[in-house]
Amino acid sequence: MNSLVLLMVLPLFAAFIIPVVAKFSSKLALFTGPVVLCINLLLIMSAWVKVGSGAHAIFLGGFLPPVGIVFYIDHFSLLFSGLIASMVLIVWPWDAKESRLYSLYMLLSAASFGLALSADLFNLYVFYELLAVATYGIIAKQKNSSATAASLRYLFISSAGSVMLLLGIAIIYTLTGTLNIAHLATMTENLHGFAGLSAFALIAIGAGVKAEMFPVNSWVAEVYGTIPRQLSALLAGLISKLAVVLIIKMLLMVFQVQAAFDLLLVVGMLGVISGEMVAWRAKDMIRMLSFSSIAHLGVLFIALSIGGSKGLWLAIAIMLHHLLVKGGLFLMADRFSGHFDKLKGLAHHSPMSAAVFLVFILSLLGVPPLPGFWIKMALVMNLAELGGGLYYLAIGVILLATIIETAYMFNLVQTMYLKADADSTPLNKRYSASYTFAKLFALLLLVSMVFVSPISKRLKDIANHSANPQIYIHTVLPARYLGEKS
Amino acid sequence: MTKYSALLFISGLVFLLMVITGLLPIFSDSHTPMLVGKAILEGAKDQVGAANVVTSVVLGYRGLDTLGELSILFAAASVVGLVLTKSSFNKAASANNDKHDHHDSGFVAVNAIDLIFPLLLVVGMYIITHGHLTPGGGFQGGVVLAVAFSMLVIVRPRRASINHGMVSIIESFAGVSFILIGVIALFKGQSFLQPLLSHGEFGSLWSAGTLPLLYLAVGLKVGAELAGLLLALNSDEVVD
Amino acid sequence: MTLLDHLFIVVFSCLIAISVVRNLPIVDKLAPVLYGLILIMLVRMASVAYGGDAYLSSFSLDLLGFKMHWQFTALSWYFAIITLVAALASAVFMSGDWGRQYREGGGNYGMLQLALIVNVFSMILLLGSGDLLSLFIGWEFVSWASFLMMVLSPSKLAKKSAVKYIVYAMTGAMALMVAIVMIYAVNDSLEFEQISIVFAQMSGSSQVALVLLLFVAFAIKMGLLPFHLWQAVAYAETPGPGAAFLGAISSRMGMFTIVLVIVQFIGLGGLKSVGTSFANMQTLLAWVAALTTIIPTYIALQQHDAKRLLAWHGVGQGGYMLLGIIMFDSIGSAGGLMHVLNHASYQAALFMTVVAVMYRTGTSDLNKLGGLVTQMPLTFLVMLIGIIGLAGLPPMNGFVSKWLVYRSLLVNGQPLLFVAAVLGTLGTILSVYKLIHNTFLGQLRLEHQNVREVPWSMLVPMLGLSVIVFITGFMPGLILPWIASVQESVGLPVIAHHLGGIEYAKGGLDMIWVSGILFYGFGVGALIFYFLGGKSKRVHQYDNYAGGHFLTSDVRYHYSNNFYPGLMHLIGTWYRGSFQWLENSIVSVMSFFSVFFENIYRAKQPVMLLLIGVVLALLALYRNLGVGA
Amino acid sequence: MNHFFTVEGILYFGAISLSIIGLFGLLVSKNLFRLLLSLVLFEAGANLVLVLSGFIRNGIAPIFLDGNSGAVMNDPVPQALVLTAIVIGVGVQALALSLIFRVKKHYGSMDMRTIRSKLEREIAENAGVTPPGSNEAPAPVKLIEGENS
Repeated sequence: MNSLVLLMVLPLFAAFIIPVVAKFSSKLALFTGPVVLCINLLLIMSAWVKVGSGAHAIFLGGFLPPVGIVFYIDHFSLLFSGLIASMVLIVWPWDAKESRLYSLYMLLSAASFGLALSADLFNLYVFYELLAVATYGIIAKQKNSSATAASLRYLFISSAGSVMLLLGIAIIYTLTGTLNIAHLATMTENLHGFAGLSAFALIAIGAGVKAEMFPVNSWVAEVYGTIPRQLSALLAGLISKLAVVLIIKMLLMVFQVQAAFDLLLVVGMLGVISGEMVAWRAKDMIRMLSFSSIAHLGVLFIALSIGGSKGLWLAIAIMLHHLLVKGGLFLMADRFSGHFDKLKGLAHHSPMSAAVFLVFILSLLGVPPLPGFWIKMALVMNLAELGGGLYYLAIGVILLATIIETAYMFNLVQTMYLKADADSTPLNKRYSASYTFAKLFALLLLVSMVFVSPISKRLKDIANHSANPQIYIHTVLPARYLGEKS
Repeated sequence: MTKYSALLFISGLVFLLMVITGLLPIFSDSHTPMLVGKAILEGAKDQVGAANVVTSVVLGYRGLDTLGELSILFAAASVVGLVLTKSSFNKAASANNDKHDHHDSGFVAVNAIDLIFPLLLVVGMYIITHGHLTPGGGFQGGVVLAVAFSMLVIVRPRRASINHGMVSIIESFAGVSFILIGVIALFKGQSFLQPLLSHGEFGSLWSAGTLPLLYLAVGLKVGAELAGLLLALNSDEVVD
Repeated sequence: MTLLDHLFIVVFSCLIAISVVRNLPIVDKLAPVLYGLILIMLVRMASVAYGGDAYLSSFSLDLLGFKMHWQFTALSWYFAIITLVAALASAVFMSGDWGRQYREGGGNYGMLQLALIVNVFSMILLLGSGDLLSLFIGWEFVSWASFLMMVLSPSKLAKKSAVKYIVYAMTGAMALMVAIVMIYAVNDSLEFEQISIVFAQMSGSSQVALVLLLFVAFAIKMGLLPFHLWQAVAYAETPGPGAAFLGAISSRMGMFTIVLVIVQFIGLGGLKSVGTSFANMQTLLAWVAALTTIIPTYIALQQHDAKRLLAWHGVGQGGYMLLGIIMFDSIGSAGGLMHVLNHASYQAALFMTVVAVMYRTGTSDLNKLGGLVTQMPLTFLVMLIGIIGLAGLPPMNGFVSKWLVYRSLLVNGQPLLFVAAVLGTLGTILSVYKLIHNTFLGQLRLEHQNVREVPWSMLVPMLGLSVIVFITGFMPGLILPWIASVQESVGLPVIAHHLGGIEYAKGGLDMIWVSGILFYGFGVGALIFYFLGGKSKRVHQYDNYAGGHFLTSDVRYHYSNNFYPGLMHLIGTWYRGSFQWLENSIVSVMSFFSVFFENIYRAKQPVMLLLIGVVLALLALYRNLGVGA
Repeated sequence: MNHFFTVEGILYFGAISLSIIGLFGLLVSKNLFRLLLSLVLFEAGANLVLVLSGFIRNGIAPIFLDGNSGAVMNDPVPQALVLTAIVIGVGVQALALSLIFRVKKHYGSMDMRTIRSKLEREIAENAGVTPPGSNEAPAPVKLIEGENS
């Protein structure tokens, strides 16, 4: 099991050697990354079987917690690792020339794996920063200079967020003297005061920059508007979720308190409303998708605010669904984008793209029997069971958002089905792998529609297991520290 | 307007941070709980064997963080290299701009640097190799190394004598060796980045197992990255 | 495997079959056969409409801990049989010549067939729902199925109105979802019975909220005031037989759910307990219904497009249905329920006549038609029967249901509502006269000289429907047993009926007598006319004069433009798009907030947002937790 | 509140002040380079707060030397963390600097506001829509243009 650390180490290794390899053969450098990711996928699969319903901790450097850094491996982290590997493979820059870009992608995946696996607060921060730097780089490397400017503006807000995150970590360390999340989980009473929760708020909002959390998400439209669509798919589909994973780890293990839930609930609701409202006024595809992405991340925060395993399974379901749908939509946008008026006649031009597009947005809207419906249903029902004014308000917000979303999404759809006129240039004719992947995503969505029940059961199992601090503590901490608690 | 609202919210933040600080145990007890710190101070001698406990933490207990930060440096250097390569600018414009003749600095500077350069190298290497014994280590030493090389470039901008290829090979090599040292433990059935080799005599240069080797890798890597960074930023000045 | 399972399997197989062959010529023959097959399946289940037990499906689903099952009660059966007859008629109508013309005009005929079967499938699914979740799913299916049918028309207006419809429909669906959530949150159960159990436990304000949410959801589908704006345009723009089908039955799914949920499980007592004694929920709903009969009817009067005129009437007639059912007595509810069938039959027939006219002349603009009676006599006959039904005059079926509703209103001591209902009928009579006059009567246009009667594939369903309109008007006892079973199954007082009509202590109705006397009167009149020296002379339509001048064929003498100018002038001030204004103002408010958020996202210095976010979050925590904690 | 006038209090006050100065700079500066410097200050302050968590009055550096076996040592962990954080900060700053170079080259300006509006315009052009402008009135948007009824 210790070899699972290779998930993170192999891409890092590849990132370091790619510049050297490229000096000899650029082809080899190009293929190093995908090969590593495929190996990782194999590793993840074998680990998935081996972990079974249990959990496993890797003590890096052989130091027992809480002094050393720990990787915590269970189905939740493995699920995310699998998503990372596949998603990076999908958006791998096959047509890029610079080998350093491959390195950046490898660093990005290494950081992502680290974020998924690590169980140490500061280590998470390091990986978060690595992820951030790699992201800035990949964004800035695009051909147009506006991407650089967008990247710079993103960098400022994101770095300021990271500083907040660091402040939060500092407060937590000062309060408890430890950074191991499992160890923190045994000392929750220290952290549930104002100081501890402030630390959580700082962490949540700091990491929220990447997670497209309201109000620190003004970068979204700028960045997604300037970078290639595949990259948007990666950022919106995956990177935002990884920042959420960081928040989830803190929330589930340490901050299971109403104040933390309320915080997430409020930012979630504001995100949903603001995102949908702005998307409603958008006139072009990318802007619309960007803000709709913000809104759906908002839904994710609302789900998290349910707390416990229920909140987690809903959150995982929403993340997977959003990854497929928003990732798919951004990949689709590679094929057609621009002002809505230019999309006239698209459906006649390419009925298949219109159909795929429809599948995505119908699921996004939560139309039965697509998976989106079940997720929305389960979310709303769970919110209702909790009761309380804010939760009812959240239900209203989610459902209102659905209506707004219907309005703007179907305004676009009806444009697509109109007759083409002179200035409509709907389709980007060149072959693109993105479209193939988008179709694949749509297919996955449809397949998962059939298996809603088993999938949700599986996710519930994963969540039950991962959201249980006792399992986490007992897997990670040596018995000595457990004794302290009782 | 921005200024006033900024002032308003910042004063709010100051107040809140003050309140939070007041709640920290450092003001109620004598100091922080220091749970991990104590455990490390007690165990570092036997587990890692470096006299400098901070080094034990940096390379031993939290070696992965160090690997991560090296990667960040690497990433930053890569990005700077990517963004500031000459290909990303209009070559014609840069050719026109080249008339600002960046000539060498004066006699004093040039000769002083020539004199100091070997010294800086030695100091840098010393700091790196004694990182596990005294304050200092790979980062600090690496910075000194980088400074040494970049000073050469600064005083003689036209004869930028640092080879890009060399820098990238060094940084790759250093990074790879850091990882390899970690992975060897993995192959021996232990955990990634587990300290290997015997601890040696406590307090001597040859102690603390693989830590000095790791620090050497770190130092080379930091030196190469920083030098590369400065070089790239500097070369842009030339292009501009 | 129960009969209901068989029904579902058959409907689903039909869906698959049509979706496979939809672009082949065979679909023309196959589709009517398949609808006939489904109809036979329904007839096999007819025992439920004569007091038999409800059919339960042996299928059930347990997804995410929510259990779903399906059942078929007398109510479901009643609506299903209407649906299938309408679908069968539309399918026959669109197969053959109409379909050929549609295809040649660039329409996607295969999609239209598919849309029809999808609609039927989703309606059967909704009608068969056995709990709140399956109800919701069926509900969404129906909404999206109608959307599918509406967007098929290539016109831009059709697409826009379809989007408008789907926004309204989603609003309704979300209101329904909130209502379901409110019910679920109490006992963690989604069974229908929970509605009444939970309703009884709720506080007053929650009761108001629940009833309003349910009502909003259903009212949007049904096009009741103030949610009526979407319907007429959307239906009118739907391609031909699709409009007939949707106009006939689609929005009646709202009626079905009102009966199923509000009438059956909340009931009169529930509605009356909400609100004050002065104005309870029943009063509110009754007045919504009354206004719905009036306002859309007078909007219909203003239309100069035949399809739109009919579609607006479709909105208005929904008011009668609700008005009847909301009285909760035997005759009122019977009238309301019966009006569903009656309305479906004549509305489908009327839409088909208009489509037939369009098929021959290419327009449904009432200002561009006229005098077609000589060219299309059978179509004229169908429209005549249809408008008599729509206006609620004997001997057609519309009279029966409206009579029941009027009688119920009077018996229940609601003179104001009665006046409102009569006012609605008045508007209906005026506007259907406009319809038939401008289409068939008066002067034939030059360009329509060569128009012929439509082919039989279109005439047969039209004539079939008009036969239904007449027969069920002449002998309402044919369907009154169904109504009685429905009343029994939803817990309403049961109507006493016989073949000719109803027996009622305060005055029954026997349509056989009424019609008999009517025909007798006609007969006597004809006898007097023909035998006592009545002479008629056939003249050409253009053999005419006005103001002492003979007219040539290119001079229009019959009023089609600006029909009823005085009346229009009178009512114009009363209704000037105030609901449109309401809708627009909602959009404006949304725009306001949208621009507000847009400006937040355009922040010059995003770090400011970070700071504000952090400070507000910490402040909230500080206020919540305090320093002592 | 008198514990603020201890060594720890003064140190914390200094660290927080440093961050606040940086943050204020981030908010009000227009020049990109000043923004970057403000970020550096902000980070420095946060790093100080972090390293202060290991502060023990009269504690010594956590290095085992001959003769200091009895003394209380400071917590080594925050020091290691801060080392990492500083290096991370350096990386990010270098990266930002290179981006600033390129942005300056492209837009010919170091003013954040100018760059923002130019960026906005470019994005709008790329997407083929009219750029959002703060001085233009919000255009009346109709949900769906319905007919007048």
